Amino acid sequence: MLQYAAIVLIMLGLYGILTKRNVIKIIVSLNILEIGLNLFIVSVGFVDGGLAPIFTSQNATNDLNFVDPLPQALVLTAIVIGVGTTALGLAIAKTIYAKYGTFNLDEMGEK
Amino acid sequence: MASIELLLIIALASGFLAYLLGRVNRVYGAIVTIVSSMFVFSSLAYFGFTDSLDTTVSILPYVTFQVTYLGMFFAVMITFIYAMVSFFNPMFIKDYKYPGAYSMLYILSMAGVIGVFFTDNFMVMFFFFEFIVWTSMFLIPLGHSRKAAVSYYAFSAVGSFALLFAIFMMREAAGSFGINAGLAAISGTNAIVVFILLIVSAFAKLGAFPLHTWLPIAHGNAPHPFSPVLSGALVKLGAFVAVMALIKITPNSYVIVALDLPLAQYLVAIFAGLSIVFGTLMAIRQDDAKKLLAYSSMSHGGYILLAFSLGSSIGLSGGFYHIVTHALATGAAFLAIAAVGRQTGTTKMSELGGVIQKMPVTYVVYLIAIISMAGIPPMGGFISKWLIFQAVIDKGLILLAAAVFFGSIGSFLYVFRPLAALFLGQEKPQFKGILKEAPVIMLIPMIVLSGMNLVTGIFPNIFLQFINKVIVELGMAPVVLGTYTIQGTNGILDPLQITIAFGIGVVIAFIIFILLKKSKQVGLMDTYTAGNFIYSEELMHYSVDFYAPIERLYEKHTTHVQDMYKSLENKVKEFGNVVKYFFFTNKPEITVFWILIIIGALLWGDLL
Amino acid sequence: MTVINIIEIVISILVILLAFLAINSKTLIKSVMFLSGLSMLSVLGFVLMKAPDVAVTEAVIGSGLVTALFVYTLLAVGKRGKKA
Amino acid sequence: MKNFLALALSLFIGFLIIMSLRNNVAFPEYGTVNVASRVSQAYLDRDVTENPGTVIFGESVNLESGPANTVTAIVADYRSFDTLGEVTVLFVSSLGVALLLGTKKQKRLEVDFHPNFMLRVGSRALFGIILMTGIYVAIHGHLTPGGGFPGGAMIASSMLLLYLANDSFRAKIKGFKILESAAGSAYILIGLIGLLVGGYFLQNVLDNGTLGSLFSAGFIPIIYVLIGLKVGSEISGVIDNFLTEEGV
Amino acid sequence: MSAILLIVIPLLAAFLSILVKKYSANILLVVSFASVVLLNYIPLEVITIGGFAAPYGINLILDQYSLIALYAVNVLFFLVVAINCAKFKKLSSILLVALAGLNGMILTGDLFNLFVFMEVSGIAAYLMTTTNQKPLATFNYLVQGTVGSSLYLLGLILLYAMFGTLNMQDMAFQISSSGYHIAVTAFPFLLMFIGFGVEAKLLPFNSWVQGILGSSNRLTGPMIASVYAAAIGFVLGRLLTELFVFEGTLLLIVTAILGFSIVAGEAMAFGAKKVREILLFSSIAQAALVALVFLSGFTGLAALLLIANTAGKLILFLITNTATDQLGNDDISTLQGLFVNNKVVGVSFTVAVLNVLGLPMFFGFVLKMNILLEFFQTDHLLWPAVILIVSVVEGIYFIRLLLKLWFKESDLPQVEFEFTLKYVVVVVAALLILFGVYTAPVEQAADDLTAIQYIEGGNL
Repeated sequence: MLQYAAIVLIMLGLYGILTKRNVIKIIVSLNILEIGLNLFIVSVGFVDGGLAPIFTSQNATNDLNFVDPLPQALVLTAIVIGVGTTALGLAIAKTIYAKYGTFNLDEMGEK
Repeated sequence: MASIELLLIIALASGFLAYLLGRVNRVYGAIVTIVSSMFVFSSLAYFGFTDSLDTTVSILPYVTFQVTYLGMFFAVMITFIYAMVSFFNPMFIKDYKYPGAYSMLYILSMAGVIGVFFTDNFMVMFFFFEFIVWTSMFLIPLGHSRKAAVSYYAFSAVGSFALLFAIFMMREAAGSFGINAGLAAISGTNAIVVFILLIVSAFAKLGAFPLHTWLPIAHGNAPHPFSPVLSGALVKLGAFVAVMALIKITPNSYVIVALDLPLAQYLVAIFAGLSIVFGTLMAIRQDDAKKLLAYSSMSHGGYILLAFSLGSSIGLSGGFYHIVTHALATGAAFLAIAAVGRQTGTTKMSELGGVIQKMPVTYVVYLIAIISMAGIPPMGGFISKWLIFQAVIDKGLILLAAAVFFGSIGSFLYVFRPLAALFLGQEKPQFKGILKEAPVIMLIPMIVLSGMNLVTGIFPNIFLQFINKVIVELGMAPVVLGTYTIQGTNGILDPLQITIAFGIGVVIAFIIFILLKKSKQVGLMDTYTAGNFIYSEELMHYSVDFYAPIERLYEKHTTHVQDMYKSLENKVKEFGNVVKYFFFTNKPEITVFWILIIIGALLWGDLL
Repeated sequence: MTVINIIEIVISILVILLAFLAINSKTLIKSVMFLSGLSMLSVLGFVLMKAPDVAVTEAVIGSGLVTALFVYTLLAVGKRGKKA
Repeated sequence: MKNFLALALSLFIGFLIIMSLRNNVAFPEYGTVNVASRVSQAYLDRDVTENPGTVIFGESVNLESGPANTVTAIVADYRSFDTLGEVTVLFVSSLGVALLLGTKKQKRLEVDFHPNFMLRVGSRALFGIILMTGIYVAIHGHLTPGGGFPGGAMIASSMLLLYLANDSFRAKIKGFKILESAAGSAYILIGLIGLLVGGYFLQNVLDNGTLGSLFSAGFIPIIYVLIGLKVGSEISGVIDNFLTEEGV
Repeated sequence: MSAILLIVIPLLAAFLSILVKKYSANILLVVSFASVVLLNYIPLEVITIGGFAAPYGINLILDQYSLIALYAVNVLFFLVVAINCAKFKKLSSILLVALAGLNGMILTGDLFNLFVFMEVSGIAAYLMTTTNQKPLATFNYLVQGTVGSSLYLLGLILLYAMFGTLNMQDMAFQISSSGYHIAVTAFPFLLMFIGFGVEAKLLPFNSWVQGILGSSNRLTGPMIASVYAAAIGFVLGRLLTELFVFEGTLLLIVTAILGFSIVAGEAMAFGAKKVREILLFSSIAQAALVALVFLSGFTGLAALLLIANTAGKLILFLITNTATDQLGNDDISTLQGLFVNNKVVGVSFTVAVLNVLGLPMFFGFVLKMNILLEFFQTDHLLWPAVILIVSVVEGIYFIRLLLKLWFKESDLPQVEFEFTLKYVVVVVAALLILFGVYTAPVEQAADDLTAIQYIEGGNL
């Protein structure tokens, strides 16, 4: 179920970029897309009844049914990269605002 | 023995030498063009006709050579034109924006000619073919118009790429780029495609209908000394391609029994006929003498194509001979006009008149050239046209014969016009006193070419014997030649007799002219009109709109083909703009939208 | 249908709802708040899918930091907007 | 209307994607993944370069990768190169934010919000706690969930609190820069040590100790602390850039 | 010497350069030159990182193909930097990161690692384009780039879910040995292709190009159109030859996209009135052509074509953007007559154009002929026809442009080209002629590249 929700999130993110004319809204949509993507990636490694992939004193051996750790590692990377792009996007949004006085793409008179 | 490779390398090297010397003094560069082209022409001609051209290759990679009569025919003739025209270069070089580049490109394009005609490899041939295109392309804008170069390139590119496609198809059939192997190997449907492609290429190069629109633009606007090269020499590359297509490839097309002619050839012949008619009609309308000659080139290109398409020995030899005579005639005519253009600064007929007073030699050269072009004895043009008539009538192509006759009469009409408008008539006041005969260096090639025009008309067999070798090489029976006579299909032509008869006629006319001379030379102002004396040198003599009534018949229909290309160009532009509108805005949504659509298309296709 | 499944379904629906609201809300600040909420919910999702590392990271970075950056952008701009 | 059509289109494509994934025989259904068929199993078993037998928490000694947290083992050991790239992304984006927003600014952003007494005192108190938590998370990344990135982000949050607590506070950006540069360089140097000593870039050449103990993963805690410091200083720099503006 | 240094040294230099801002430009210059030098000393090998062999760890693959790619990218990068580093001091660290990212992208044999490096170089590119002073275009680029790389990641994850590996070669092996119908990978492959398509300027996904390149300056124009295009092209080529298997609907869609890109790109360039627009639209068509040649399996030729095109674009964009920076806009009418007083630059520009057109004596001709030959030999008659027809269109607008730039009577634009720039463009142009005349090494290289057995990357 969460997997499907993730795909819907991705599509909603694309829908946001497709329809919104506001710079901030577009960045929000990008974030939604990324969250959806992250959820999807993690969901790809999920095993029913699996354990979090950390050896502890309770879950002490590798014979146990762990979930796939690799997608989680990838998501960690993806999240950080997402933050990088978001921060950059917002910085650009600020310069756009400084130049045009608005966030709305339709109100900017650029050719 | 002379190595072709060595010649090619010398030509290339002298090109760069010309550039360097041209940097020092622009005239030096132009002189290099004379030396180099004369050298190349004379060694080609000398060693070629003594059968001692060496084809070994030791330095150039991939290049291989062979000597064929066909190739030598074209190469010698074209380099001859190059050599003749090069005498004009020193006098014109100072007008060019980039003189060094002019000299270099002039020689390089000639080097390309050697490469095209002496190779046995299609790829090498194409290489030099394109090489000629881009070197000559940069020569044209040194004249009047940049647009001319663009349109020249566009049509040349169509021609080259059609040729290239055909080359690759033949390579697939033969397994190698060998010219003979390729032409022999092609068969079936592929042969039809290759045939069409080669014909398109030939049409584009020759400027035959409907791929002719570049001719007047390019010839009309090229630098004065380069127009004769274009029209007399480079255009003939198309004839070379046409020979390959029409003679060497026999597409399996339906043969029209009544005419004993395959449909493919017949279609080419029809287009050739259209070129003759159209070129003639358009030439009649032109005001610029160079454009006029350009359209006449188109019409003569039609003659050549028509001759080749008939597939008979007489036709072939007529076509080949017409290549020679037309090159000589158009070269001389263009040079004469170039001389006028240099001395007066214009080639527009409406702005000129009475040049004969100051440039009599140029006038005679032009006169001889137009007589040849119009196909009147005793010039070469008469012989070649006679051969072509023979071939056409032999096949019983009535309509085409009509076109040929029309072209012949028409060409008399149009070449007479510049004669009257440029040379005869009233001298224009603005040129009075400053107009002089062209310098000697320019007269030399003009006189040589005129002499050749006469020689081709009087002793055609010198040339036809060589052409017979070419024809035999192409696998046809040679034309029967006497010492001075040519055996046609329904008659024997004796050019010498004709010349003698003609000469006698001229002599008689001259005697009458001298004896019965009643008129005396009067000054321009020494007359009166409507009872008044004339005080100013206004234009009294109008020789511009000769054929206005004829022109009026078709003046609305002269631009259809140009319009077609123009609208094609606009369609491409429109398409580009539509795409731009749909895909390029400064908004990310476009990309996302198309991504969604494409994903949808894939998944939809997979689900169904 | 276990409890986990029901929680999953609820989270899924909520996540989609929040995403829709974040995209379509009238004011930007609301949009950012919905995004933050969406991020928090996704943390829950990560936990359910046994990805504690991701959950921690998303909670701190995705939900906390990104929201802060959005808010500061809007703050800086809102002030200027008043001035103008 | 356009809005609705776009929504319908994207949801429809989403539906298509879901359907095609359901129909896809190769794509495992949610929750039925066979981890053993993937490379991940080797990370869990720690048997990429050697065969340690059964991995047991608190007993296995000197495994090829020491962290008890397998995700950390992947992030900082098996696929440490990715993490280097990830650090670089953050580095370059913080540089970019500084480039875009921090050209010639001197002062804090003026907002209609002033911290009251509670906030001031509370933030200062929390600052220390959060900073400590962040460092703890970073250091224990190989044992517990978390690690360098959330740890660094927590460090940055503690700085953020300072900004909130005092509306004229400016952190020492230059210090951040040095920290950032040093941490990044140190990360690469560790990698190069691996190259020189072990023959592979980023190879873990220290002993790994017992699975589950604090000093058990060779370079990994060090790397995670470095990442924590780097991320912390970078994000603090970004926050500073967002919270300041041109002016005196 | 290990290829890892090509990534690590620029990265280390980037981290250190923020401390010594004063010398950052010099560091950049030295490091980018060092990379070029270093390339001569690294052996061909598969580099395992962290001691974990592929597919478990990340590996870098340095074979003939990536070596050529690295040469192209590093040399082009160095040239661009050498001309610009003094003027764009502020970007030094970012450029260093970009170099590391591009090298990493080319070298890596791991699909996720590729994503990371794609983002590294992508973000560096977004930042570079902020110097165009068109934040909106940069924003557009950023959004599209992010969407593209997200889609790439999604496709990658789908593949991982199916085949359980991230290593490129292992993935290809798993796919071919899995026995599944090829249709299962169609969707992920399409997603990855789209992800790269955004960066590689393939048509429906590239609306950022006009904003970025259409207003580019001397750094960003050559950088994006030449250096980045080369790197992305090479990576896309590797994916197309080594991993992607396009069949059925997917093949149809991809070829339709590429064909449309070629035709529409040339048509748009034909209608364009600004010099940079002509260049950027033609580079769209060229990028698609390169991808098409890769897709058809002529790896070596495609690689060389990519080099020829990007080297040409380097010259074109450098000259155009230098002139535009000084004259204020890039309408053809403004730049008309540019070369009358700048003949050296003009000749180089002309050589680059003729090279792109594939006229004889130039590198492009050899490649074009060989590509057409390959198409004919595999019985694809459609593509040569398309290529030749668009070549006519391409020729017309380029020749028109050239003549405008060469001929003008009076009122000539005054543009100063400094010595470094002249030197660079002349050298590159000379190389284009050299390889057009001396074709033996080119054909040898093409054969080598097509025939190479990729070094065994994994232990599976």
